[in-house]
Amino acid sequence: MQFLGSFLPVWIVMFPMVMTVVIYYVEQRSEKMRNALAVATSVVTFLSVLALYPGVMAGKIIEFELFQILPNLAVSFRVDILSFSLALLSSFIWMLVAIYSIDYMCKEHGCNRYYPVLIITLASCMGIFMAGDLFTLFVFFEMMSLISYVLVVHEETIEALRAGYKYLIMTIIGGLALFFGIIITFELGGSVSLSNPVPLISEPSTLAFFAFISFLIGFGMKAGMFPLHVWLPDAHPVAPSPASALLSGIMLKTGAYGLLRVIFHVYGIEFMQETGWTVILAVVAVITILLGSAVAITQDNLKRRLAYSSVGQMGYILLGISILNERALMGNIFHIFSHAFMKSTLFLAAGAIILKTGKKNIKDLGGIGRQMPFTMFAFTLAALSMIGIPPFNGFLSKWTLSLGAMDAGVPFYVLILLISSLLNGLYYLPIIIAAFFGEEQGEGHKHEFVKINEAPYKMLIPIAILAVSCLLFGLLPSNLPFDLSRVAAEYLLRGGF
Amino acid sequence: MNFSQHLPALIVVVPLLFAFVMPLLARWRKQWCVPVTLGAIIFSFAAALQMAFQVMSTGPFSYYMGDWPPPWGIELGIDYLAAFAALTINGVGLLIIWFGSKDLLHELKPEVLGWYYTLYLLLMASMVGIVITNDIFNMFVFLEICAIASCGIISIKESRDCIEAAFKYLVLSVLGSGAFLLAVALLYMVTGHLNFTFMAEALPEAMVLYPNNLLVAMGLLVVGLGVKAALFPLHVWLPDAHSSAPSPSSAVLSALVIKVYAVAMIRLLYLVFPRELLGIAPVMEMILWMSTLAIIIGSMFAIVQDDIKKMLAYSSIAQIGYVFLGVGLMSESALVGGILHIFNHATMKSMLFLAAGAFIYGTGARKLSELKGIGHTMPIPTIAFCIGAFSMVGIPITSGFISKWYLALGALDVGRPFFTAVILISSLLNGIYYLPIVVNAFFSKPEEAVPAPKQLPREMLVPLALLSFGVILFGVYPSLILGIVYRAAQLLLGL
Amino acid sequence: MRKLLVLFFLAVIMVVMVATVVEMPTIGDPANVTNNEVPRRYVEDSLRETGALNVIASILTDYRAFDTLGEATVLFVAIAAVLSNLKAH
Amino acid sequence: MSITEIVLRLHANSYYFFAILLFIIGFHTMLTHNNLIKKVIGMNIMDMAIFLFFVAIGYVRGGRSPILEPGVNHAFINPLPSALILTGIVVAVSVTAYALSLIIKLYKHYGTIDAEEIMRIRGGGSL
Repeated sequence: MQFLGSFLPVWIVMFPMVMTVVIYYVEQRSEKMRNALAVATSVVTFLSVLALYPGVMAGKIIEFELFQILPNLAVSFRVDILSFSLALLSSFIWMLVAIYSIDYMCKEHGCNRYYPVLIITLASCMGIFMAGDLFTLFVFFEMMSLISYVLVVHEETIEALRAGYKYLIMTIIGGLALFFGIIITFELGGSVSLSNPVPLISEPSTLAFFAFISFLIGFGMKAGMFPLHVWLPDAHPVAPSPASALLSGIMLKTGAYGLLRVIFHVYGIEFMQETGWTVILAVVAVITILLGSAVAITQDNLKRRLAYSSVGQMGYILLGISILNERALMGNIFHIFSHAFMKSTLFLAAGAIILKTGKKNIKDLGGIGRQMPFTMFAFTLAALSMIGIPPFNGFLSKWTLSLGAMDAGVPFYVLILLISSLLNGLYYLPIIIAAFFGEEQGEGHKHEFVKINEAPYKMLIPIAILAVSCLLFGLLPSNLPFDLSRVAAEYLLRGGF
Repeated sequence: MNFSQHLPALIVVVPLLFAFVMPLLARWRKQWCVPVTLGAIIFSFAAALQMAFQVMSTGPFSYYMGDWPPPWGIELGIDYLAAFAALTINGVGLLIIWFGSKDLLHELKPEVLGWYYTLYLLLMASMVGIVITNDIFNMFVFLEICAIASCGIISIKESRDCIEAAFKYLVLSVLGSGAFLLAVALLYMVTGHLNFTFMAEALPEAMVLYPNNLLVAMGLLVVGLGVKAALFPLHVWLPDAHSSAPSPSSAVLSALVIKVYAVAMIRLLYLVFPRELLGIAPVMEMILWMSTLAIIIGSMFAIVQDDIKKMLAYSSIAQIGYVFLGVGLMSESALVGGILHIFNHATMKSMLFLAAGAFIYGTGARKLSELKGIGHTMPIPTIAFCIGAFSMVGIPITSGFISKWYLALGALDVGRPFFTAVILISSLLNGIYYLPIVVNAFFSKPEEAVPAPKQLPREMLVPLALLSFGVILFGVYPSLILGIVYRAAQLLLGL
Repeated sequence: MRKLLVLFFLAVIMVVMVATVVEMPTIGDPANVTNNEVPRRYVEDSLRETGALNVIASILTDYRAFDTLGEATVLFVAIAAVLSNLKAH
Repeated sequence: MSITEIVLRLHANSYYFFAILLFIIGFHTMLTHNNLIKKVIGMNIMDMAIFLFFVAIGYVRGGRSPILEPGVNHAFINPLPSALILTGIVVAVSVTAYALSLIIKLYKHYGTIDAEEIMRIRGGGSL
């Protein structure tokens, strides 16, 4: 049992990988089988992650070294509360997205490429969260980034390819920056393992600073940090909607996760407090928040607006990381949850609209709320949560973040959060108002009876679950994500043990 | 007197002998040419493998040709580096000619096929000779064989570009050999020996008396071998020669021939010249900067190329820069990275050139713009190309990552993070020119309808598959060869 | 311009080489390091060891026969390259 | 070191000096002439210069060519450089032969043996 328990992380990563191959072979024969297998794989992965719950909550840290590539450089796995939280979240949303994809993708070309890629991205994402050392993290990070390229360019249009190219180059830059950081860590610390009892880098030096900047670039690239966010608003809208939901909802978070690991395991909190390097992170985070929110207002393409909103929201998370106290950290991790739920809801709802009406621009969305009341209702819930209106989970995370900022004595951050919420309101509310109360565009629609034209239920259920969780996790004072965030924040501040 | 004792001699002589009979076979038993060539190289490969095991178990050993002890006779010295290089040469060379046995049929006239195998065997033998010999004049002789044979396998193709490229290559090669011979003369003059070991013993004393002589000799050696190894700025011949040649020739030239000169230079600089001399003259520093420029400028030139083979050729200039970067940094990790990159680049670049050859074989397309959508019609070569490209960029779990890791670590070890940054920047540049090809191959549609490509025969698919497997295998499990590379680096550095 | 550059380049080589020549051991001095045990054994023992009166021949064909094999191979490789080149076109 | 000393040294090492001079002449021929055959000639001059240089190393004052006569005791020159250079000459001959065959083919394809012309026809950089 002991062995099985420690083998579980490997299983969680390997199972989807193996299933990718299986799906690849099955899909030549039967599309039904392919869809079923893809969903089954994500469900099994989710359940396997869930099976870690008792051990992890008991404070156990599961470590498993698979094999050594070079001396002191191994592929190893390690699950602590932070890994578990994010893995749980990702596999949950992945599961919903996989279900959603069945109906969404059936009209798309290249499904036989989409599903294996979807599942192997799940595997690499699990790998990132369960990595036991920076090297493994890097391997899976690169794998996820490169493979999700296929998701980005799925449509194979000119814009998709152009956005994909940008994405690819930025990914490589990010990967190389990470490589630089990791190798300096290895040089200074002699190891890159995350289970080191003391932080790997203890002396501030030029090299250590280089490494910090490299990590910031590498992970910040993925997290859409200013000024490295340029790929994000291009890449997310062009992908198929379920893939956008994953890109925005989950994959951005891998960057934040990496930064958390770097700050708390590579440098250690005292080091960060002494050197004050996190100020850099705070500055770019503030810029990211304001810029993302402000630019989102000017966007007319719905998914593009959502993508810019993601940039802004990632800014919150980065800001939360830079504050370095417990409540900020808690709010930050909780915001990872909240944003994942909200943004996935929004993207999936947008996908449903695109699928049923083909409308991609906000100015065409007038009256869509009457056509697709259910979808738009979910969209509204998530958007309100995004703005930070109580009692949604977006409010809870912003509240906790603000408390953290007050604890740290920087009320300025609270102001930023408020401004950004205002901006969020400015770009989400018009959509909602237009959708429910606006006039329908186009000729002949004016006096026609509006036909309810909802997406198939396999798409609605995931949207519903996500939208309800936005409300639920904000409403309940003690819920699973909130508890996990609290425990994880405490755990990180203790130095990760 | 057992058989395996004579392997160091046989590994050179057997391919030579088969090369001598190849023209006869080509005349009377055409169908025997390929199996005989493959057999000879398989023999050499087995011998190299045996030698590598012997070296790893009992340490470096030497073989006296004709039983004359050095300094009178010629000594073959099998140390870690030599065994490693011999293994690389024969292993990769075997796969290349296996691929070539079908590919050459459409690139060459049938009446010169036999000569191609002759030249190829001679090239293999001479390369092995260069890396295992412990005698500087003997090295010169093998350098000349290697030079003529490598020009021969370019000019054998019926195209005026090939003749021109071969001529340019020959002239510069001969210049390089001339410089090498002059250096041999200068060294012989002050040491009285041709054997590496004896020269190394006599040099510290000679250094006091004739420092100019030694510096000039070292400069000539670096320039002479640098021309042949296409070290920037002496690379001018390489792009034409490597891109116009038949694909197997390009593969062997880029993957092996330039590396052999690098190995020769490593052996001379580290084993023969006294370390203090390296202190007087900033030769290593020069090599470092030359390789840095090679890495950056080679990659830059590669970006603007439209011809796939030309792009690969420029990429080789950048990659040989990595090897020399490892040589110049003079730290253990960096040297390990450099030597490892000899092997890794040999596998990936031969794979890339063979994949390019497969594209040309299948569709006749050489331009990058013509390769759109090739991933759907020729999946296996494209996947091989993909893996090669990823390895070039240094994505983990490919072998390119491992050599970059060691090089970067070595640069940090000696406190020069600048060179780590150079490696990373060049990886980015590699990404800029390799990845669009991969992307276009899978996600773009060709502009006009293209006819279905020719089906690749199994003889061409299997080497590609083996090479891609190798790139992944040595990326995941590098300890297979890392042991011998580590020992080679330690021996060279005198640790 | 190019001519001048070439001349300058050659002048640099010339100066460097002359500086080296000045420093080199004198030609024909029996005390030079080259007159060490290597040629001594060739001269003194070649008759006994190889049976050849011409020492150079004994070196070529016996002491350093591997070089001579290489030399023959160079000839052969040149022939192969020339013939393949001439036949291919 | 004074000029006189340098001249004296050069005189003592005149073989080396002239070999180097020959080397430079060969190199110059190679670099400045566009005619490919002249380039090959320059290449040969260079090679010969190196051979001369190498053979001169083996000279021993008062030595005779190393052909033994049983019973007679002479001082001999160092036989090793001579033996090596025999190999070197063969190498140079082979290279020359191959270079000339390439020139024949170049002439056939381009109708000229002028390097600049060939470059112009190809539209590429210079050699």
